[in-house]
Amino acid sequence: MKTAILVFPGTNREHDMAAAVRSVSGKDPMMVWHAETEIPQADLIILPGGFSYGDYLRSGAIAARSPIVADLLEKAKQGVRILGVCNGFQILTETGILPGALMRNAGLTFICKETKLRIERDDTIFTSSYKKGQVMRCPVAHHDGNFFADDDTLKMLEDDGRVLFRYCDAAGQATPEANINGSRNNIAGIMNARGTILGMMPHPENLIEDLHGGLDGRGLFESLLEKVA
Amino acid sequence: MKARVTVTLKTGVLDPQGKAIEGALGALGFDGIGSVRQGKVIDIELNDADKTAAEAKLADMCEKLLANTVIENYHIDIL
Amino acid sequence: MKARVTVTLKTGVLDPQGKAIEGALGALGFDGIGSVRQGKVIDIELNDADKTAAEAKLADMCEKLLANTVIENYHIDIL
Amino acid sequence: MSKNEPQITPELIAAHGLKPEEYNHILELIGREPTFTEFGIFSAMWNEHCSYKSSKKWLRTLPTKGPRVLQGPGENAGVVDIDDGQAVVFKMESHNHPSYIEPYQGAATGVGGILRDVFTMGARPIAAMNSLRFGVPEHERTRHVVSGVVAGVGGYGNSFGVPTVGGEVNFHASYNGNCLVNAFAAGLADSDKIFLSEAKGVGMPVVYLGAKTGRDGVGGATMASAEFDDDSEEKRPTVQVGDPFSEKRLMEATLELMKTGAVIAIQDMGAAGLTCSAVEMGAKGNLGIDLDLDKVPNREENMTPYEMMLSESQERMLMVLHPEKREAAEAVFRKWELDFAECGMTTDTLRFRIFHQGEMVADLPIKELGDEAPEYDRPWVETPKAAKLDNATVEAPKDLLESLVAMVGCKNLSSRRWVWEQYDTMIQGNTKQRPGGDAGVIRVDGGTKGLAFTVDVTPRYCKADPFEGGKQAVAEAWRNLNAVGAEPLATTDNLNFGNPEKPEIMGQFVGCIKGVGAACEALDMPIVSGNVSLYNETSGEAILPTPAIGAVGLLPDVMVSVGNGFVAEGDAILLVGGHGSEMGQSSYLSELCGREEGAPPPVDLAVEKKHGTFVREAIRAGEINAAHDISDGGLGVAVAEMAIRTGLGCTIELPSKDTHIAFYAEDQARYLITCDKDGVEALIAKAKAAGVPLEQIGSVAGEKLTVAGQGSVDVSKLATAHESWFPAYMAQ
Ligand SMILES: Nc1ncnc2c1ncn2[C@@H]1O[C@H](COP(=O)(O)OP(=O)(O)O)[C@@H](O)[C@H]1O
Ligand SMILES: [Mg+2]
Repeated sequence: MKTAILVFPGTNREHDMAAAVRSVSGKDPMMVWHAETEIPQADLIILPGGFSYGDYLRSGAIAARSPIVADLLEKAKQGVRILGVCNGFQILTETGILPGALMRNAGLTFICKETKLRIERDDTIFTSSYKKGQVMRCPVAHHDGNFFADDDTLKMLEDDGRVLFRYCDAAGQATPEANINGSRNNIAGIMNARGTILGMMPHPENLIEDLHGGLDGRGLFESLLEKVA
Repeated sequence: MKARVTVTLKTGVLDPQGKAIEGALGALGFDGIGSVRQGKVIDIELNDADKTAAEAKLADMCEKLLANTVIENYHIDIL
Repeated sequence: MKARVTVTLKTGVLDPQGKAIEGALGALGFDGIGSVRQGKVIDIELNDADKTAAEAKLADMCEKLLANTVIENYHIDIL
Repeated sequence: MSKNEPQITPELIAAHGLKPEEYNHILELIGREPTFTEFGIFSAMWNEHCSYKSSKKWLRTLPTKGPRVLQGPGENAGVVDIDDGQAVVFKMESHNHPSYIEPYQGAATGVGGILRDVFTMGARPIAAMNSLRFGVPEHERTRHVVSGVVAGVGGYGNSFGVPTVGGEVNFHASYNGNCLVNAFAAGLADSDKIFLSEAKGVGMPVVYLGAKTGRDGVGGATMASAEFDDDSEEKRPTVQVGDPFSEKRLMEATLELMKTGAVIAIQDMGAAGLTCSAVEMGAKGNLGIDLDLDKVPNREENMTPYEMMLSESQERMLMVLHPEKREAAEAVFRKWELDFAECGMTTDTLRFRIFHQGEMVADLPIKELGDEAPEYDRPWVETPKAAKLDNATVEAPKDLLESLVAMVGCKNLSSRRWVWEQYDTMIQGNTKQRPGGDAGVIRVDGGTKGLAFTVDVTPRYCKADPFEGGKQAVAEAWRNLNAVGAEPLATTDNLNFGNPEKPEIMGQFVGCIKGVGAACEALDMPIVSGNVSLYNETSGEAILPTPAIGAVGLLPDVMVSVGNGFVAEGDAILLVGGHGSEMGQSSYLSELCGREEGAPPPVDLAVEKKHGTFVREAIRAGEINAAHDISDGGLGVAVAEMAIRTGLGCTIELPSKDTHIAFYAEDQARYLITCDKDGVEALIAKAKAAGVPLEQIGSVAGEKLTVAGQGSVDVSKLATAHESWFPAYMAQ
């Protein structure tokens, strides 16, 4: 099982992500610099969080035009598993690999706190360690996490069961109060039609050991690393 | 040559910043304000001489980078 | 009445966003690009009828909220 | 010399913050009239900020040495040994004035500056804190300043990628026209790979790295001189804009470069950027420096030598490099898309010489620029001692529990969640205790050790009694570290005061320093770095004396620590240090009675040490489940906070006479701790043996906070009051 983590100038959660991969799989991921033109052969490609290019212009916009992205698009087409977290999700939408856009949080401020997510499906390579309907704890840390898609796209995402995570309250209700950033339909994470690519705003990699006060994030890595192994 | 690219949100796309400004203006006592929408301007200096060529180039820049056409429109002015 | 407020950085104020865009355009192969500066536009609907009054009101809004006059200039257009 | 340079007039001298006698000293030193560039260089080197001319004499009295101190004050940051060949590198710095003018950028660049100080030493930043003081909520500018400063601190730190693990926020009328923004950063380094600013070797290249130079910050000193520049004011922005993206790359490039062995000396460009950094590197190494300004990467056109030497553009570094590694060094910087320009050389002349367009525009003795800077023994008067408050004048509240709701929901004691949720508190994946605890705790990456961080000061106390207040700031930091099980190691200070030319203000400064020094000495927490910010006044009104103390502690095992919330039903609640009676300058008095009166609680450092050590050892022995120091708001607020943290209630018993005094007194050296009810006896016996007063005052139970004989209140009601103030205020 090989994992590649893409690093752009301004990426800053690559170490958190590498630690999560290492902790769950026991193997070190490869770190791939954005200026490379090819991603080494990997079973899983991760786009970690951060502020690539300062998030200037739009979050993820400039990174999405990096040299490495041509190969990312190719690998996506081939069906290589891809996980984009936070800035990684923003980059995936900016490249068009995933639909929609991540806009400024409705409250306008950066938000770093623990949230609750409802697992919408447990039959995907990303969520098989969880149970459908389960409420997981998961931290967020972002300024632009307000998921937007037009009505048609939104309907398509919902109809096709491509929403995997939704912000919810302790009882699992996707209420407006639980919707920390104003995302449409409380969406926190979506996948592509083939079910090989996931983009999500929250940071499961920051809740994977006792030090963090919980292990809820591990399930995502366990699902993935087991499925792609 | 100087150009100004104006990028605005498409109708129907929610605009948290515009909404916040709207609210803040109201709180400051400004009344009679309808909707507020926020966009970007990007001022670019080009050393092209030909206006049409420059416009084409700018449109290309917008499509490739400056605007996210999923949510934004753009408009080009050569100044 | 519709108005557009354009807010730009004063000359000499560092514009990291503009610089990053400049770099990205270069990396995308666009050449002949001088400086790039980024600003904001704020589109406001007003139900004033009088243009002069509206302009004064908008200037007041800029001073109080829309522009950070320590580092930004603003410009008002009634559309 | 250039003809269109302005005449150095008395007005220009004053506008540059120099006194006529200081200017005369310059004339004597160089034996001629300085060029305008030279004049600018002197003004930068000799201003209060760079020269510490009012404070130096007193700073020397602080204890700065200890077995763990690898580097004390004098470098970009202090360095403290944390065993296993590792060191923690930290410092605190103010950005008060810029943050009042332009809150977002002022605060952002303040954070940028302190992060740069840390990685300049070769350390990767691992934690940040911020100590903020604002005017009263009712003041027209306060909300704007709060929102801008908090967004700016977050905007920079979040993007850079360092977790913010603690801080403080206070409101007081004395900060109405003068907010305080003190930023702390700590980094991790190998203790044998610390980089310093002392240049070595003649003929070594001096290299400029990072972002380009603009006119940022140049206008400040010279705005008053109209003849200086006939362009519009717009050309001279005095506000620096931060670029965390550049800084992040600058850090990665700098740390990468250090690994190549190319770096002989390094100095970041902070205030008076190129001037201070070059002079410092040369003077420390007993070397001269030649700079060729034509090589300096400029962002703007037609910059004058004066402007380049005084620019405060951010995200820049100056280094002296090994010539044979120059190319490797350049490659690193190019990779990170940063400027790299060889712009000078070390010499054996001991002169600081600046060249511009073929002309020598400055030629100054480099040592004297620093060494001959004025140093003042400013007159000071001791602050008259406030009389001890007569507790008979402190009325009991109508309902003790209702008053507690008001206390935990007031501007200065309410939750700061609105603030710290805008900061990334968990990036790097090592955060054990986020803000909200007594101290922030992080794991030292890759191991089991932990580091704890806190920043504290109670300015009201300092005003009433600078000496006791200074001691108390250190004592509170000490308590916060012990309360999470950390052994306090060392401190950094940020001394914020008014105009030192006023003997009363200077008296506050001297008193606080003496207090801080005494406490650091007694508690073995040497000061390894710091910053002084004077002239914090508006229209003659000074801020409260505010010597903020940042402190760092060590945990051998990061998992052997406790939080400050109740853990389990039935746990016993014990009071360390006995019941109190000190109401002078207390929060109860100021927040609920509107009185800032009396003497502050005295600090007995020996007792402080004994109690803190007891709590720390009990945590390490696994004997207690939670700990919280008693500070602002006394026992009452401390117990409420412990309940609010986890939603568990409690019943406590207090002395029946003057219950409100026992509830709100702010006597020092006290903690609340909880333990299994079976553990009480052993713990009390142990405390007795150690000479530490320890008594059980209640138990964790239910969902209400009950004070026997006084009634009870729902913890949820306390929590709502506690969490509501800030968001409600900011939403207005
Ligand atoms: N500006 C801030 N940034 C981050 N954390 C903060 C800030 N202000 C307060 N906090 C956190 O809120 C909690 C309460 O603050 P405070 O009452 O000052 O703590 P203490 O009394 O223990 O020193 C602490 O955990 C502190 O670190
Ligand atoms: Mg505390």
